[in-house]
Amino acid sequence: MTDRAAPVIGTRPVRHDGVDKVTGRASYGADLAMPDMLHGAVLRSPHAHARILSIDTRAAEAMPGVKAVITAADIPECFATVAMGELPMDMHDGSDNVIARTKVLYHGHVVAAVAATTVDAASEAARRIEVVYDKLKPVLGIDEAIAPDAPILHAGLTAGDWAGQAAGRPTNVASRMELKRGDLAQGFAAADTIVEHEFRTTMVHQGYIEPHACLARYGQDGRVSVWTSTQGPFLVRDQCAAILDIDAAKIKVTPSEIGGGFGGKIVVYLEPLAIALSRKANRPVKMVMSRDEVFRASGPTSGTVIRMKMGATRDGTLVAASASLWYEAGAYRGSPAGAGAMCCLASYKIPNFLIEAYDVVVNKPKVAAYRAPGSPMSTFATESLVDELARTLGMDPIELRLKNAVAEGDKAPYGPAYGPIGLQDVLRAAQRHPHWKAPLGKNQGRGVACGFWFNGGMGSSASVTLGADGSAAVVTGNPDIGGTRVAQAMMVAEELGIPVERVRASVADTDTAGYTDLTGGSRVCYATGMAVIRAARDVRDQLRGRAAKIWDVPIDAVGWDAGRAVPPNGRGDREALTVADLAAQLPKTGGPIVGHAALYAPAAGPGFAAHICDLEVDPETGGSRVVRYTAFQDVGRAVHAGYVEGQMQGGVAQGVGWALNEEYIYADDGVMQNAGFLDYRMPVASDLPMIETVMIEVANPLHPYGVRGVGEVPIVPPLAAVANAMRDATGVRFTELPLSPPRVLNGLEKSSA
Amino acid sequence: MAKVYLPADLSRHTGGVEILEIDAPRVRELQQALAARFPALAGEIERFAVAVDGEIYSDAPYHVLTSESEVYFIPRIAGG
Amino acid sequence: MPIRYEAPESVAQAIGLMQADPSARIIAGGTDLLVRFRAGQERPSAFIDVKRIPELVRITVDDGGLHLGAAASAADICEHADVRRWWPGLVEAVHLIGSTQIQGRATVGGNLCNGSPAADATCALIVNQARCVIAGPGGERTIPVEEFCTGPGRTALARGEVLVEVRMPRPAPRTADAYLRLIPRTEMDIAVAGAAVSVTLDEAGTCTAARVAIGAVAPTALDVPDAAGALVGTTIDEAALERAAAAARAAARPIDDKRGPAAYRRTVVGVLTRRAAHIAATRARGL
Amino acid sequence: MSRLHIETTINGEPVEFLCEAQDSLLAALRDQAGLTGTKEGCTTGDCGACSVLLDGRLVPSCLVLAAEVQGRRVTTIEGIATGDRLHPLQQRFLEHAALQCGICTPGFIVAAKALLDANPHPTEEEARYWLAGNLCRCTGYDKIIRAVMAVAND
Repeated sequence: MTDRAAPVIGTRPVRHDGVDKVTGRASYGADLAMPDMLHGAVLRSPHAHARILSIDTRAAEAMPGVKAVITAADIPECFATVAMGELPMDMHDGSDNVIARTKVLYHGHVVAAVAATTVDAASEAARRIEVVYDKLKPVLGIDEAIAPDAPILHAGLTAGDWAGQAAGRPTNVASRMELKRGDLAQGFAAADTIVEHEFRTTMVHQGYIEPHACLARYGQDGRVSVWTSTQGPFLVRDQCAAILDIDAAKIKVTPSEIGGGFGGKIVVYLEPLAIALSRKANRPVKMVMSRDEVFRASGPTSGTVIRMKMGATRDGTLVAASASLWYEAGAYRGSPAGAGAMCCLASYKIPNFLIEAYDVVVNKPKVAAYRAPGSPMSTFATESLVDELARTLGMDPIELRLKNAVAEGDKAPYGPAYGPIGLQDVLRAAQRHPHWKAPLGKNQGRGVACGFWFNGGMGSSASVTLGADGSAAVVTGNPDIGGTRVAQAMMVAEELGIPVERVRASVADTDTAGYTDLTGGSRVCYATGMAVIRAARDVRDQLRGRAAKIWDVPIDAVGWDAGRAVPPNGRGDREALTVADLAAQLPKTGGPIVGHAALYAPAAGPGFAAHICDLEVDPETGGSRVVRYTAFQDVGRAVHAGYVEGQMQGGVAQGVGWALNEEYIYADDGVMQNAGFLDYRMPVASDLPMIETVMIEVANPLHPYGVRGVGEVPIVPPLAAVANAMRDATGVRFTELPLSPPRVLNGLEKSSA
Repeated sequence: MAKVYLPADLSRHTGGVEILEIDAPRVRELQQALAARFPALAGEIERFAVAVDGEIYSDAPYHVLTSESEVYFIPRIAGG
Repeated sequence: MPIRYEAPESVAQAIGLMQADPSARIIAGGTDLLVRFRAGQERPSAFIDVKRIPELVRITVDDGGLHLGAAASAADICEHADVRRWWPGLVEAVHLIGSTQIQGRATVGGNLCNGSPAADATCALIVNQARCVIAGPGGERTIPVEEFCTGPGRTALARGEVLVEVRMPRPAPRTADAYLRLIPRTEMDIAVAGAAVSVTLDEAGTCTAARVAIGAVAPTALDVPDAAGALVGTTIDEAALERAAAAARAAARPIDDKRGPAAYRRTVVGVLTRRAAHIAATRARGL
Repeated sequence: MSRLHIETTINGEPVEFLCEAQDSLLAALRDQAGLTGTKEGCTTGDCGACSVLLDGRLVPSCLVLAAEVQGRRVTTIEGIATGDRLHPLQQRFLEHAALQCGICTPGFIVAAKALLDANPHPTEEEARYWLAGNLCRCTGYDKIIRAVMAVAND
């Protein structure tokens, strides 16, 4: 093997953690076990909205094998906030969501937890806990929540001074935000065509295949160890510290391999309970959610009601838009309505707009982040209306989008001007692609839609250790959900000029890794990647120092080229030294070399995508399926092309599921009717065609290689791409998701009546 | 003088002023100057992320500003 | 009391176990029973595993027709060359029971005993004149399959009785069947509506006998003689197909639930009946 | 409480374990036999993460009682490779980047092996329908199907 590797970035090496994953050896959240371990189970509320009058745990405590029972009384009331990504999270709500104190706010809300010697004993004990409730009427949707006589979820939540709400009155509308530009009335007055609809989407779930799972040990020295499947081990630490009022320095969180997250494994659910149970029982406690619990009581994303209006002049120039976005937050405030507002017009230059976004509490699980949180729903509205405008004006829908598409220097709806972005390149690539002009079969239709996501930055750390054999090990604190370790190893290989197989990448616990924000926001390859590159360059500079020592020249005289320290000009008597050469001499030249970097990456490098979807509809049953799909995206710079394509394909599949069949179905009493994979219908292999990907690379100037986030953008366009294809196939504009067969047939019947 | 842009949710506290110029060495001093001029912004403005010349930070009080800087206050967002 | 596991090796043993303990439940594939058990909806005192009883896992085709052991797996049924040859509609229906993994476990006997109105196999069994062979403390009895399920989750089995096998006569010449169902996805779902049709043609192509059964649109799978009657005496042309579809819609008594609204189910069961009849007729014409 | 004593063969090795009547094969594999490569995604037979072969037949181990495997042969993901030589499916999954989070991967590989054992040269459509009982939420199935088809076409 030569010590000099070819350029690594852009290639497709086998991931380093791959063999363990294809052979079943990789250890996920539920795969961990400890000697003397207990099993935890929780008692969940059978009501969607009720006051807790009393809890009697005596029967449960008396059962053989039961070692601890806890209720909210075992946990101090919490008034802290924790920085969750960019959003400070109110841990009073967070704590109450983990275990209800005075009121249950959704069916499945935790009321008590048990630790016992077996899973069955813990579950049986939980069933024997007696809770007396005062049942209240549940609020299950936006319309009910904002009705004048709506039951109120939180007595302390009072209305702000926005229109339609009497300030100071108890309300379910937690907040309102507004974005505006120009003069709306003037804008619409200038429009030749105006389209307007009300759009509705339902609550949907991330659908990660691995249920939440953790293992916690509260040591007699007060030190806490948590092993858990999470996107953010540091955030788990900080949330648990706040909820349990434990010094964060005493909590060590070790992330397991993670079986999917998509934003849903950031907030803690089980971890504080497992710690509290372990403290009480003085033994390690393992907790694993069932799939039913995951659906009922983790963090899906908002159902929405969106009223949007857009105007254009005859030549297709968008001149005005207004929108009012209503997002369900679930049981506690904090929906992604604001992000929905900022994203929905991000693709277009619109001189006049007004967007209002409302955050509404309802008796459903508290929403969590889900891949580009807030953007898919509001973009569904925008891209449906843009499609309508193209039809009304008789314009090609890509042409109309290109005419209005933002480019570098244009201002985003949330304020600042964009740097180099790829939306226009993406649209041109779509227009040129054979898919756009391919003939359609009977009952088939084609839809196109764009999508935007900010992409995150935030804090990251990395260290790179050089081995005496010239290999390298890189350590970060980001759980690897989709191939980030191999990407990090590639960056180190690229910087040091060694083969990627000679770099090991690992994810460390919170005591070992430098502070690193979550795996989310499409930030790992970008922000943590930047830290990895800097740490590798630190190693490289130290290696130059060692070469300088060997050659007895000043360090500045030592160059670096293609993985080798190069001697100063005119010193032909000295041979360039490879990484391996230098590594072999570490003990003689000053000892080990470790490179470090810690940084805060600004959020920038927004991602844009355009998707083309072909749908075939059975007009007699309303059934439909995607028959062809092509996703175009500005990916900045693809580090590992295979995993970038995979992000795009996965986002498309999730978005298609959201568009066609996924939905939370509630009965009037607030009980979810389809809390399982049988009736929560995520796409299966036979539902989808191959998903073609076209990567466009417009370098992000903030990253040394031009990387920009890629993971979230691809879930944004599919909702409208599918709905627009449905419109094309059937002639009917559907404004409510999902486009399940009954809804489609109903729409077809209505339109022909 | 840095050019400062306030979103609608902040300009509600400034009597409708959306764009203004402020001389401040860093983001923190700029926030202080804004709060001094519009007392209702105190406690509100810190809840916003800040974009300086297109780069968005959730919290960057010591970020240095130049006379050319464009500063936007924007709502914070969470990624999945 | 801990739950017991028993694996009888003869029908007599199974009957004895079931008679002795009315809270015991027979487990064949377990694909419904274990799901309900894990959800806390069912708490049997014992699992009586009948898959070690030879008669219950046997599949034989002879001159008398098909003997289908109640606990034979869907995968075994679908791989059986003679079953595939003679009863393509039954194979279609059985093949639709769950995923490939579920196919490795699920059984026709379980599909019947589970008593689901949406069971895929039931309609196909009805149109093939299947009969259920039931063994019990009082000996063996045989009933038409359409009498086996008496309501959602309820069957004609009495205490101590075990469903041993399903028998189907060989199809008459120029007879063919078909089964179709509507699900939102392409796989994995429970039928929103289903329809099975069997037709017999004479040499001129006129339908001399027919049977139509519809599923997921009533408390049990329904035999729809009116729909069959609409086909008999015709060449199964468009008009006959439309009449059969209308008869199926008229017979349906669907409910609204998470899997579909009643009105939708009624509409779709007509579509499925028409399409299944068309496929069955096409198959029969090719024989 | 007397537990059931089960003797079976897992990945070619004789194995004995104790279980309760209601324990699933999945639980026995993970908790008794220490074979955690078989994953739990739902326990209702709807996700395929717990796929194993029982006497060569693909089954969801969550819906098999542990007691049922007395005297039978169980193959899990840990038994797919031969010594340190990966099965072609495992190799192709790696080469095609057919896994992201990897939690569904063991189930897919076991199910795909059953497919190729039964039908060495499936069409893409046959592969998709055969694998419809294995949910993947990360990949959109594209690269998984490509990996399986690559082995089928080898």
